[in-house]
Amino acid sequence: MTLDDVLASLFPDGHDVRNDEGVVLGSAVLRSGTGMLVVGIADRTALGIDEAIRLSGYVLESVGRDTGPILVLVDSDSQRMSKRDELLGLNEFLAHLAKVLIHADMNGRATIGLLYGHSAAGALLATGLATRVLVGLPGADPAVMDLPSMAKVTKLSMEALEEKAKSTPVFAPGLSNLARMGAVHMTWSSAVSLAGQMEALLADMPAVQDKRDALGKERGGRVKAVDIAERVRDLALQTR
Amino acid sequence: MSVIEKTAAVVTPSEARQSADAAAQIERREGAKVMTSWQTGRAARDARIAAGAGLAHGKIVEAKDATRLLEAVIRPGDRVCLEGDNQKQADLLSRALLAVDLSRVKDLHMVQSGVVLPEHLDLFDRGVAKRLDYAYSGPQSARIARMLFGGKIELGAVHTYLELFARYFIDLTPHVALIAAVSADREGNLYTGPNTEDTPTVVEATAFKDGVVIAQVNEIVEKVPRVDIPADRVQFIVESDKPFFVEPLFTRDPAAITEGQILTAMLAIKGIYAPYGVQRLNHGIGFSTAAIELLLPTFGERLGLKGLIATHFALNPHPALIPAIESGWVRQIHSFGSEVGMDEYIRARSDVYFTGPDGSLRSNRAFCQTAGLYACDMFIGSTLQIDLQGNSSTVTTSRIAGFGGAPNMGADARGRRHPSEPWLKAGAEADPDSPAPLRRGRKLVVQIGETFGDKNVPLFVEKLEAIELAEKLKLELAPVMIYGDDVTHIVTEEGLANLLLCRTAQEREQAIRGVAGYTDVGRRRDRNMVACLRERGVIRRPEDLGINPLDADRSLLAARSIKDLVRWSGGLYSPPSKFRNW
Amino acid sequence: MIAPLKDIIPAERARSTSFNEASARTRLELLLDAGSFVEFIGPEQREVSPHLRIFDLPEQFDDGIVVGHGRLDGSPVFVAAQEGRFMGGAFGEVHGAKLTGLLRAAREIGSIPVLILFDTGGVRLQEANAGELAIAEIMRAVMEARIAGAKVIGLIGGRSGCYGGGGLIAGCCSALAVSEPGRIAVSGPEVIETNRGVEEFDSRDRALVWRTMGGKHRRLLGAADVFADDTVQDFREAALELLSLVGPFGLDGLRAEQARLADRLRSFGGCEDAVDIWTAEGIAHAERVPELSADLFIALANRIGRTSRDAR
Amino acid sequence: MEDLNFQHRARARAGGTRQSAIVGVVASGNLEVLVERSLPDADCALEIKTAAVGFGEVWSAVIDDFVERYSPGGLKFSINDGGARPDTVSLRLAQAVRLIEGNGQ
Repeated sequence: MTLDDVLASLFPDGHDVRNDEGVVLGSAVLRSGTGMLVVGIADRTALGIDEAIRLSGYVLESVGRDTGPILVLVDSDSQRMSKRDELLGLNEFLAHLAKVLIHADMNGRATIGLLYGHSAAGALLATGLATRVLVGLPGADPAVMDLPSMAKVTKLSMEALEEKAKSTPVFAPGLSNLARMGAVHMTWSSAVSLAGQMEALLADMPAVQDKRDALGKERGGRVKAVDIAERVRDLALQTR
Repeated sequence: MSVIEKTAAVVTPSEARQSADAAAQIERREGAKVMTSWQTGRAARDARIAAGAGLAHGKIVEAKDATRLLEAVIRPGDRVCLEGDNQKQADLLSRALLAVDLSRVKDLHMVQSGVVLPEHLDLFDRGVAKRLDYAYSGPQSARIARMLFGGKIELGAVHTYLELFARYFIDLTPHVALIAAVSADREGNLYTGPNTEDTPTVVEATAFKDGVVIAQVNEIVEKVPRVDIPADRVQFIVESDKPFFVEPLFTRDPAAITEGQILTAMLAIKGIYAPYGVQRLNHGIGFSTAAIELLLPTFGERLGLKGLIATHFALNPHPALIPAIESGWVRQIHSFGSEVGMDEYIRARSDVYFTGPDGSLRSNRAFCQTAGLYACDMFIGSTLQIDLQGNSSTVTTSRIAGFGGAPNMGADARGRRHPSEPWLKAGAEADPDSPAPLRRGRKLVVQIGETFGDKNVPLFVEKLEAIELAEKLKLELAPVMIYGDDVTHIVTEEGLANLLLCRTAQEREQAIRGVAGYTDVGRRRDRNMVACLRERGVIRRPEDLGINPLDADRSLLAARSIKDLVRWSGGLYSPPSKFRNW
Repeated sequence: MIAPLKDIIPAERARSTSFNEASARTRLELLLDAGSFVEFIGPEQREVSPHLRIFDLPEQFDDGIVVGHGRLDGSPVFVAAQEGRFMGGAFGEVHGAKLTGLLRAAREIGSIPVLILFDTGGVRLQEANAGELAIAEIMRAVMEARIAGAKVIGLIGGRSGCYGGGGLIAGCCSALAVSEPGRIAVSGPEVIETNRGVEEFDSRDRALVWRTMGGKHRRLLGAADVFADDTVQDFREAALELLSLVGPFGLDGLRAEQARLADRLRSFGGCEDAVDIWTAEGIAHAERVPELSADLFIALANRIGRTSRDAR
Repeated sequence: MEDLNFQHRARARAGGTRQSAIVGVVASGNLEVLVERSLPDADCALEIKTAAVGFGEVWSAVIDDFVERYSPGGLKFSINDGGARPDTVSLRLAQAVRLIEGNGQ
């Protein structure tokens, strides 16, 4: 789906969301009357310092003014891989965006990520993975690491990697793999109205607590993470 | 006897072939008295200079005209020395030579110490050059092997530096030398700076035997800081748009030194430097010798060896030696070349280094090689393969790195006549029965290394790959770096073998196996014989020397990073970017 | 026989041990009060990565991270140290989960700070999805811990630097200490070179790499508030200093960070190189900054360097 | 990867009281050795997972010498190896014994 398709399906009554060179900012009202802040990165745009600061600023400005949930739309490239971005501290800009989203979520502004296109690496961490619920749309193609790059580093052939990818979701690109990890909570259908699916999600929003590791275990993608984290937590709590 | 036969007798066949105009220089009178000219070479040289003069203002030729200059001056079949030292490269001139019109310049015979730049081999691919005599080919060792196998290069011989320099004066005298200098004045006086290296030798052989010297310089100045090469030996100057390339070949990052290398270094210091009292020496460029340099101010100091060992070196300005210099260990160093980033340090430590009136280092490869051969009591260095006789080689079937200077450093000089304590002691160990006044001393030639190298490749082998290579290339000599009969000691992490004390070939073999660790060679040792050699002190284990291998810790290194070296130098050492982590 | 070589007392060892060169375990041993460190899920538990065997790669018993608790000047701290030599210190499923669990405990307790000794290239390629998600969970857990009142301090001076998602986690911390060899960035030098060409970024030009991503630049920019000389003792002192400086986290801090970063972008967005930034900051002979000794640099940074205090 | 296992009888029990220790790191040319005091006093066992396939004989020789020299009775060694050279293996084994025999470090 294109950004316009997604917005039209989510907000059939119209919206005030603009795409300015890949930076998506605006707001809309759901049929239920719930107002949503909408931010995002579109057109497979790389997420650099210039984009990140606009997104975080937009969310911060809404704090205190708005109360509704925040929708983060994601169709990005990776983080922008340039000298300028790193020189000026891209890690801080991306972390800041993630922090703003996490802070909002923990202060009554439920965050929902909607991954409808591509995303990768640092860009995904600062956007979709920094929301409480990450939703995938059919056709989304996230790739933490693309297979040709992996083939280069691991010195394995593409065929060998594709063969291995059949037995584990742990490294290969794709929405279903991220879903099995617990990163993508649910995949919506593009055949029915996104608005309805959004209303249903908001009506039954999971708790603030990060349960992605439990989800990953449940789905068989990350069998150890939740247990290890729990064990460390328990041991640490005993030192109190 | 005909005139032509007589000419051929004076001139070598190859010279007769290439100097077509030489024949014209010979005056002939049909049926009358025959007059032979004895100055054909000078006339030919004058003709070459005249041909190039049209492109020059005075001696100065613009960089864009460099190829035309070479086309004018060089003749097909000429012997050309394209200055490629192991550090400094006449890179502008090598590119210019590569671009020549093949109808004017071809089939050259390259006589140069270093085959280092890709262009040096491109010359052969293109047909500009045909025959090669050289000494060192570090970075091009794999490609040169392929080209030799492919018949692209007609190989004269692989030499040591000193050997090739010697042949410049006997049978490999260049017709044209293409050299690199830091600066020139308008007269043509050259400043070759810290990386003087081979230049004086190349120019000496070329300029005084009717050759033409062309120099690329980084800049043309009113007055050079010092005259390394007088103007009357230089015919053409080309100003380069960027400084000549210099490889930082002697910088070893202390951060990469392993515990195993530290252990071997401790064994060498306590087991060889100390008992022989080695003061005058040369170090190879490996990490084990870098470890030795960095252990002198710590481990060496604790052993009370300061002033007693490692005081005089034939050595490039190794950054790893800075802590020992700063701690007062080192009195004097003469250098083959320089090292990138060491200029200011050297300038500030002229008590230690050889410097010119301008304050900068003056290196000279030929003199330093001679110093290493005759005035040093020890060479210690690493190698890639050692066989059961102690022969060593850095050649593998896919790589021919050449010899460089190690064989001269690592050889007993049969012409040596002056005594010294280590030399006499080693001689006595090798030959206890001869009367002392008639007994030759021995230079200590030490091979140091870990039993397994990179990727678990064993240091010790039953048969050197160099022999296989010689068979494949139909060479009369296998490229052996250091012959076994010159090697006196082998040091590995397992221990130290003193081959001077071996009396039979069998003892020698077992002494080598006895320090070969878990390599196939080491595991096939005769355990009883090795135990017996250990009792005799031929083999010494770390515990025999009072060294606990668990003490071989990186905290022993006087510097553990390049940054530490900078600190030791008081900020005078300025390492090249590739070695920095700041 | 020579004298035993290791007869040095612990504090002296911490002062003479390079943080950059030390292993994760040595860093913790010397950073904390002597003998106070207790590890959670230590190597003897053999909780290795379940994924490396798919690639026929060797495992490490602690999966490249050591977590536990100890004391710093008598006060309890949670600690996590990455081992930068094992798979570049990269985040995998188990590696990440250990840190997540530690941070979740810190959130529940609220008063015990967490020290993270970063040494990482980012996501572990062979378990990229698990590693990426682990980083997302850690970022979330850092923020939850901070909101609950726990301070989370990052110490950066390892050989693998603090790259990829590690850079983002560092950006989430309450404060950072960095040494000269420490590097903080998202994309690695080779990645930038591959994507933008060697003309924009020559990854082998290490001076360029360090002045773009290295500790001194990060300190001057205010990304890190304390510059430590490269010894474990200096990092110990830096950690203590930061623990005393850091205030509570809140919306104001985020707003201040927004202003801080926007100002940085405005002030230096047109700079081509770190030297231009340093010059714009009023540093005379800015090109000499990389050569400055730790003492001189700290004096300079205290005078001219920016801060992210109460703005992160 | 290749798994290798060795069982030895040791002359004597290893000194000290510490229950476990770890040295080294898994990296190219390096290894980690986890040593635990978990066997009868006269026994010694080594479990190795190595990235360098086909070096069983070398391992065997290294371990024979190690057991002979250090008599690590009662100790179990678990090794993850990134293709270390035999001399590095010997060193790490010796370091592991020193650490478990010492009183902490």
